[in-house]
Order: sequence, then structure tokens, then C-alpha cells
Amino acid sequence: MKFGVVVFPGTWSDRDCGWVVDQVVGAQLQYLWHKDADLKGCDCVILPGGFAYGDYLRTGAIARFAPVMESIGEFADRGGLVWGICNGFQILCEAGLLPGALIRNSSLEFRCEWTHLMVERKDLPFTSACSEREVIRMPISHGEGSYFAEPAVLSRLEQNGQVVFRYCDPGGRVLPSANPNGSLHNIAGIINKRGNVLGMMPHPERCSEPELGGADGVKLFRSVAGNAMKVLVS
Amino acid sequence: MKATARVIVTPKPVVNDPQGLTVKQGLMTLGFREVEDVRVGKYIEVSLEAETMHEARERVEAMCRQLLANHVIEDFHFELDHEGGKHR
Amino acid sequence: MKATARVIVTPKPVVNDPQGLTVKQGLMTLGFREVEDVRVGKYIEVSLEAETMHEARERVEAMCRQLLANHVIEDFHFELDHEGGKHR
Amino acid sequence: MSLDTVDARRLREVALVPDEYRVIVEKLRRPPNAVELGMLGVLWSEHCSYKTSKALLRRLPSSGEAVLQGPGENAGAVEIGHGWAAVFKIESHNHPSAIEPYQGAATGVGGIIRDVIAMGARPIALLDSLRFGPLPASRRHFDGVVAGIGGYGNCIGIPTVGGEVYFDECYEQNPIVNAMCVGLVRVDRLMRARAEGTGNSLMLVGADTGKDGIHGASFASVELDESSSERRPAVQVGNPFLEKCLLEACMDLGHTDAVVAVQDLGAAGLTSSVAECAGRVPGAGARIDVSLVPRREKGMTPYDVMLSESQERMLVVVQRGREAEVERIFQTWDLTSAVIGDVTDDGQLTVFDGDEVVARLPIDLLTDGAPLRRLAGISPEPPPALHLDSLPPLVDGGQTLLRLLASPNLCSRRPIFRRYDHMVGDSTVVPPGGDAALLRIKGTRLGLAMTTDCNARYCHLDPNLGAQHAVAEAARNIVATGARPLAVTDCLNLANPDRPEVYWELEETIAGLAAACRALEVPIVSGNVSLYNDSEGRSPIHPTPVVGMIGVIEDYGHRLEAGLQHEGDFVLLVGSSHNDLGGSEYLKVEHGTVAGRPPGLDLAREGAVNRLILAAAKSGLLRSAHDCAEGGMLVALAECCMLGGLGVRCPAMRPEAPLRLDAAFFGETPGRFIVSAPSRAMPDLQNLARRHHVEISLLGMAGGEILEFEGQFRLSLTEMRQAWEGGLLQ
Ligand SMILES: Nc1ncnc2c1ncn2[C@@H]1O[C@H](COP(=O)(O)OP(=O)(O)O)[C@@H](O)[C@H]1O
Ligand SMILES: [Mg+2]
Repeated sequence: MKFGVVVFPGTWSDRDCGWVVDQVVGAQLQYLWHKDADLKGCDCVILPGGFAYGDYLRTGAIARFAPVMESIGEFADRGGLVWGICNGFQILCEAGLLPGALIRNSSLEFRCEWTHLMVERKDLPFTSACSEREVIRMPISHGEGSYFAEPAVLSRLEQNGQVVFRYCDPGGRVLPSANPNGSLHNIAGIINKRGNVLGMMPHPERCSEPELGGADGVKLFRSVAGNAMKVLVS
Repeated sequence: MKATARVIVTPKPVVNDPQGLTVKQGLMTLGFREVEDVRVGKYIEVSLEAETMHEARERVEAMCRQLLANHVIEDFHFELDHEGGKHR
Repeated sequence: MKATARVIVTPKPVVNDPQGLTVKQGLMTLGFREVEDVRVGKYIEVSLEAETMHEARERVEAMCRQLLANHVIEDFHFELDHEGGKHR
Repeated sequence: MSLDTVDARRLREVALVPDEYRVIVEKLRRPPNAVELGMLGVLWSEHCSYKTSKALLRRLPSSGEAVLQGPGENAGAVEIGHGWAAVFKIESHNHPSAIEPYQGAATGVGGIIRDVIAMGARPIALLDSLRFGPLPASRRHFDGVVAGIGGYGNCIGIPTVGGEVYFDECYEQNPIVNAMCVGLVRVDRLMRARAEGTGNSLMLVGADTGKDGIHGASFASVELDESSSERRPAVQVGNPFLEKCLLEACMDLGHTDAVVAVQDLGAAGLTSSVAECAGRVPGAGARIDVSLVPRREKGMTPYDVMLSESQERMLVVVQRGREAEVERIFQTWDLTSAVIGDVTDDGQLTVFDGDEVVARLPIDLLTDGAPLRRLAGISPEPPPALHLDSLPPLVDGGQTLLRLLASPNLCSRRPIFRRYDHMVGDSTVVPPGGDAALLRIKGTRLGLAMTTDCNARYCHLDPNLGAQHAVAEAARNIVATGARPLAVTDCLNLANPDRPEVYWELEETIAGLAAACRALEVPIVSGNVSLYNDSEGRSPIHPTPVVGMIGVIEDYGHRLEAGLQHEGDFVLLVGSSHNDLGGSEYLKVEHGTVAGRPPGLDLAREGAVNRLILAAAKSGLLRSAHDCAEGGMLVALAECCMLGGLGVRCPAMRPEAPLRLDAAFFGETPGRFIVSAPSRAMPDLQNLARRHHVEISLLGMAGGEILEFEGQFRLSLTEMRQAWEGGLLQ
């Protein structure tokens, strides 16, 4: 199982994702440079957090044109696993690999804090190690993480069960008070229809060891590491 | 020929504009009670070389579609200037 | 009377504009090699009540000075509209 | 230009005085030209030359077993074990932040990061130390500065893991914005910014040069006045994205041996970075050609280029012939680099504009030539005395506690640090919110603790004792995580030293720092001085010597946090309490006065208490530890409750005379911690305390959701949180 971690200028969660893949999960790790279109045979490509190109103008706006993105698009079309975390989620939306967009937090402030997430689907290669409707704890760290999609798009997402994570309270109730950024429907993460492209604002790589305050994140990495072989590219 | 495009990108009406709300509140607290609504967007000034105004317009339009605005959440429009002249 | 002010706030010419620089580079990589310069600023649309256009202008000017623009690093200008009419 | 003809205005513009001009002419044996005068002006500014403080700073202890690099380089460095060195420094950006809070604070962060990069280290953490006038009047400054620090640190991907903030009238016109950066480097890869090797190339990398901040350094060396906002170019706009690329590229430089040295461009831009870099090598000089400097704007003169303070630039000294290798590394990150000159052995800084020489000055005149200023200090009127007998007795400890918890100086800092990414890097094992932050060093069990501290009210009442308190408090915060204090960086923020009272404060402050650092065996390896925080002479700030301290723990598995952990644990007060209400937050909040002397400080006892806590932590006897600081024992205890989500039941507090009840609850006697321990650890803990000659007393038992002193007051966690969490949101 080989994870690719994409590095854009301005990416900063690359090393954290790499650390978890390599040191915590013990899977194979390959950094992928944004200028290089070659995905080096990776089974799952992670687009990590950061401020690619400073996120000036709009988050992810410039990054999506990098050479590596074209290959990632093709890889996704073939069923390859693509996982956008934070800035990576923003880039996937800009690139059209996921619907909707991420806008300024309703507080207008950057937020770095722990949240609770309801895992709405565990039948995905990214969540198979979670239990049914499990509540997991995970930090966010973003200024523009408020999920937006037009009403029609949103209802299609809901109908298809494409919402994977929702901000909730510790008891699993999806309440406005548990929503840290004003996301529609408390959305924290979504998947494409085919089930191989995941975008999420919270940072699983920051909570994959107990000394960092929690280890729920490692479940997602373990899910992928355990499952990838089954869903692989045709 | 040198042209200058003044691009204005605004959040779509259906998109929440927390920034606009906050600016509005800020203005109200400062005593500008007559303010009814505020929307906040982006202003981008692009100077470019083009053969004709027509070409300039097409290029700027393409820049907006590809990079400057995100059609999911934003609308855009622009004005083109050319050596003092202004064209909508 | 209802008026709408379209305020444009731009970084002062000598002030560093990292956004503009980055957007310019982005446009260049996308193949818009004709781009010579990009400056990024803010666009703020304020709807307000006023007795006269003159009053509206004065109020908006005051809003810009007090809140909308940061005079240390930014310049501003605006246009005023009133029931379809446009006044610079 | 002789002294008669160089007009006074011109001198004032470059912030030189006639006497200094005379020295220049004497040393050069000719009058300087305009470019030279500008270069000397910035380098001889207080900000760059330390002409007022240099002689005093020599009194600070700077050596120690672990010290790899003391003051004099871009940052200090200490060895922390397993072959790692911690590199760190604190710096002020007060004047820019007063005028443009967001950008001033942001570029302050950018600047201190580059200092750490210049040592070859990867920055791993940021901290801040902030002072503002009272809220809500100072909201604009407060919000802008916090947003600016977050804006830069979050974007560049370095966690901001700690800091402090206080509000006081004296900062209304003069906010204090200090930023500290900590980096890591292998001991054998620690770099020094020395322009070694005649003929080696000087490369300028990073941002293009614009007309930003020309005269920024001299600007920071004068009092703010009405016209300050008009001198606009002094405020720069930061580009954290570019700095992130610069950071990564500089880390990549580590893979080549083509690089001799890296020096950041900060205040006084190219002039100071070239002069400093050459000045560290005896006899070395440099030749640079301003026409080779990549520019952002048209129409820049050599003067502009030499004095520009454009951010996000670095000077790299490269072995001759290997420039292309270095250029390629920067290209990878889409950064421009340009060879702008080379190292010479003539001891001169020669500036060309193409073929024409536009300036030629001896390096040592630039870096060391500024005549030191010998000022005289006079101690001011002593502050009003505090007559304890006239203080009314405490009526309702619970209500007083709630008011103290809501005080902006004591309340929860979450509204600040939740706006800072404090987790990126996957190393933050003790996050902000308690005492010091603790970061693990990946690949080892080592933990690195860090904090910034200063109670400037104490310094106002007694600068010498106040400075000692700052060091002692920082040490306690480090110790509260289980880490051993290791070394210090300091930022001396004071008012205008031309006033004898302020100069006296400066002398006393330095004496106090020196005494405390010696006693606690923490050398000062780097620092910064910011004077003239003195808006038009009307409102001098309190002396504010911010202490940034780091410490190590061998195994971060033994770390401690402030919050109570377990129902049924014993909650104890370590250290003894006295009637220390002088200068306390209690006095200010409840009685509206700032009076008396700060608490007495016995540095030997501080050491003993710290050693006890460390020994107990190492033996696993403790479940939590939190130091008592402003607000005293009761505020600290309330914090332990709120942070841990557990109440404490205590019998009534009946202090033995002469200790008063208000002092027992809210007095600020140093050398005290609130700790919790399981009952089975109690015998060992008591033995250990006896061996260290430290008093330890049982306060109560952890559990429930109520903090109670029987018969005196009962408060629920919810009530306390409401007061504590809202204090900054007013
Ligand atoms: N400006 C700030 N930025 C980041 N963290 C801060 C800031 N101010 C306070 N903190 C954090 O909040 C906690 C409490 O701060 P403070 O009350 O100053 O602690 P102490 O009294 O122990 O020094 C610490 O963890 C500190 O690092
Ligand atoms: Mg503390």
C-alpha cells in the first residue's frame, strides 16, 4: 500500500501526513511534487492542508492548475483513491472533483480547535475501520471551511448519501452550536458519487497518536491502508 | 495596445456574506444608521497587452472564468480601459 | 432616497501587494503571458438612505475613512448610484 | 558637506545627532555622501546599534554548559540532547504595530522566523507577548495584532503555541508586540552568518526589493508623534506564502555544502545584513552592486535599495563558482535569486551602481562605530505604599474570584489561541491554555517546553524585582510541564531612555534579569531591545522585560498539565503563602489601586520548589501541576478545575496570623504550585518535599463540578467558566 502526499508551494500538512503514513501506520510513503505529473504508482493520493499559493485570491484557486492535478483527475476517473484534507478539500472543489465550495468561516476568524464528527458512512475505503455512526474527535484549523453548495446540489448530496462527516456535539447530535464554521448541513466532509474521492476540513493526521490529544484520525488512515487493495484501479 | 481590466467579483446572492454583515454592523456601530445593506467582494485590476479591445475582452473573460472567479459562489463583471477610454 | 455606493479599495501603489503578485504568476502559468501587472483590492457595495446625493456622498466618504479603507496602506474611490442614475 | 552645511533637518531625517555626525567625518576624514549618511543613520539607530543599552547588556549572563551560541548571532542556540540544538529568539515590532496593527504584527512574526532560519534551523514554534490599552477602547489594536500574528503564522505553517497578553492604560498609545520563534537543527549543522572567504558570492534571494519601510529602523528608535502615521512607507505588508517558500528553499540549502552562510534582511535591509555578515569576520569586507538587485518598482535610487526594508529576503554567501547550484534550489520554489556582489578582504562595504561607486564605508564604522551613549539614571519617586491594615477584609471570596476570573488580565486566552494554528507539525503535546507549551522532538522522547512571561505591573513598582519575577515566573511555567528550565531570550520594552527615570529603569531591569538568570542558572542567549515606547512623552509604558524561556524534559511521557485529572486525587498547595498583595491583580480589580511593592522573591527557594516539582514529576507522583501567578492561589485553583473539568472540595481556609484571608486566596507569593496527586503517592510526595525543605499543604479533594471552601463559598464550574471565558469578548 503506497500513499502519495502532494506538495504544493505553501502546503504544510505534507510532513504531518507523511509522518502518520510512515511512522504511525507503517505504510509506504511517496511525496509528490506539484510540478510533476507522475503519481509514481501510488494507491492513494493525499492532498494535504496548507495555504497553497498563499490561498491568495481564493483557497485552492491556483493550485488546481498544477501539473499533478491533471494526473490526479485521471487517477480519480480510474477509481483511484484521492483524499483531500483541509486545503486539499478546497482544491478538490476548485478542481471540480467534488461539488460545492468552501467559503469564509461565519465567524470570519481562523479556528484551530477540536470538534466532534458524526461518521455517516462506514462503507467507504476511508472509513471502514470506524463503527456505525461513530462519533470521532478531530481538530480543525482553517479560516475558510464553511461548506457551500447550491440547494439542488446539496439535496443531491444528501439523497446519494455523499455526506461522510458532520460536525456534531459529543453525544452525536448534529446541532448548530456544534458547527464551527457555518457549513451548510454541518458538513465537514463529502465523497464523490463513485466513492473514491473524499474531501474533509478536519485534520485526521493531527490526531493519530494519543500524545497529540486523541487518536481517532488513525482509523481513517488504517481504513485506507487495509482497504485500498480491494478497490484499486481498473 | 495596452489595456486595463477592472474586474469585480461578488458573492452570489444565495451565498452567505458574513463579511458584508460584519462590515454593516461595524458601520452601524460607528453611527452610520442609514446603511441598509453591504456586500463585500473582490476588485482585481489586470493590465495587459492585446491587439484589439475585442481580443482583450475575450482574454479577460477567460481569466475570470478560469481563475479570478469561482462560478459556484461568485459572479463577476469587468470594465476595460484603453489609453484613457472606457468600455463597458 | 435610496443610494448605492460601489467602493473600491486598493493597496497604495508603493505598498507590496502579495495577492496581486501571486495572481499575476498564476495567470502567467495558465498561459496568459500578456498580463503585465495585477493588483488585488476590495469591492464593497453599500446601500443606504440619504436625503440628497450630496449627503450620500459625504456619508460614504466618511465610511471609507473610518472603516472601509485602511489609510495607512490603502486608497479608495467610489461611485454613487441612485435609482438607476450613476454619478462619479 | 561639513557640519555647518549638512542641515539639521537632513540629520534628523536619518536620526543622527550632530555629535555622531562629527565622529563620522572624523573617522572617514571626509564628509559622507547622502547614501552613506543614510546607511550610517539606520545602522547607528538605537534599533540596530544598541548604543544606549549595549554597555548594560554585557552584564547579562550568557554562558552555560548547554550554550552553543550566545548573543551576537541572529538567534541563540542551546544543546538539548540527542544531537539536537534549539535555536530561539524574541523580537519586538511595537512601533509598526502601533500604526498598522495587522501588518505590523504579521511582519514581526515574519522577521523573527527569518532569524531562526539564518541559523540553519527549521522553525517549529512561535510565541507572542502582547500588551494593549484596556478594552474595549483598544479593540482595534488587539484584534488587528492577533489577526496579524495568526495571519502570518497560520499561513506559513508554524504553530503558535503560547504567549501572553495584558491590558493596562500605559499601553494605550504604545501597544507591545513581541514575537518569539523556536527552531531545531542538528548540532553539527548549526550555521553562523559569517561572510567567510574572500571572493565568495553574495546572493540576494526571495522577494523583489521595493520602497518599503525606508527608515524603518530609525523610525523604531524615536517616539511616536503626530506625524508618524504620515511617514507611511515604514509599514510593510508581509507575504507569508513567499516566506514559506523561502523557508523550504533555505532548508534545502542544507543538502549542499556550497553555502557558507545565510543572513536575513531585517531592519535596515541590505545595509545591515551585509555589514553584519561581514562584520563578524575580522578584516572582511563586501562589494555589492545595487543595479543587480531585483526590484519591484521603477525609479529606485541606490539609497532606496540600500535602505529598503522589503520583507521576505535573505542574503546567502555562496562559494564562488557554485552559484548555479544555489540558484537551482531557489528556482525549484519559484524564487528569484541574484548574485549582487562578493566578499572582500578590505574591511570596507563598497556599494556600486553599475560602474559607479556610490558609497564606501568601513564595516566596523557601520557596525561598531556608533558612539555609545552614556546616560545617567535617576530613581523616580517610589510608588504609593500599601497599608494592609487599611484594606477592608474580604467579604465574599466566591464573588471576588468570579470578578478576578473575568478580568481581562486573567481570563481565558482561548479567544486568542484558537485563532492560531497551534497544532501543525504534529508535535504539540501540551497545547496553549495551561502554563508553558510542550513540543515533542520527533524521533526521540525529548520534549521542549517554551513560554513568555512578564508582569509589567511589578516592573513598574520595582523594575529590578519585577524583572526577577519575570524570570522566576517563566521558570515556574516551564517546570509546571515537568521540564527543566534551560535558557532565556529577552525583549526589553521600555520608554524613552533619554529621561533619567527611564534609563534608571533600564539599568535596574537588566540588573534584575541578570541576578535571576544567574541564580536559576538559565543563561540569556539572545534578545532584543525596544526603547522609545513613549508616545510623545505623554504616556511612557511600564518597563516590560519579556522573558522567553525554553526547557527540556527527557521523556515527554512524564509531562504534566495544569488541569485536574482524576476524581479523588489530593489537591495540594506547594510552597508557602505570605501577605503579598502589593501590585496584585486583586488590589487592582477589587480596590482599584496599583500600590505597594511586588512580592518578595527568594531565588534560592524558587530553585528548591522547582526541583521538588521536577523530581516529583519524574517519579510519577503528580497528576497535574499549575503555578500560582496573578490572581494568586484561588485563581490558579479555579483554572485547574476548569481545565480539567473537575471540582475541588476544600475545608474552610483559616490562615494562621499574620496571614490574611484575602492574601491566602489572592496574594501573589511566588514559588507556589497547585498540584494533584493520587492518595497512594502522598507519603512519597511528603518525603520528597521534606527533603527539598518545601512546605506542602493539602487544599482539598478533586471531584464533582463544584469548587467549594466549606462555609466560605461554593461555585459551579459553569459559573466560573462563564466569567472566565467571556473576559476578552466584551
Ligand atoms: N497572546 C497569546 N498567544 C498565544 N497563547 C497565549 C497568549 N496569551 C496567553 N496564551 C496562553 O494561555 C495560557 C495562559 O496564559 P497566562 O495567563 O499568561 O499564563 P501564565 O500566567 O501561566 O503565564 C498559556 O498557555 C499561554 O501560552
Ligand atoms: Mg502559569
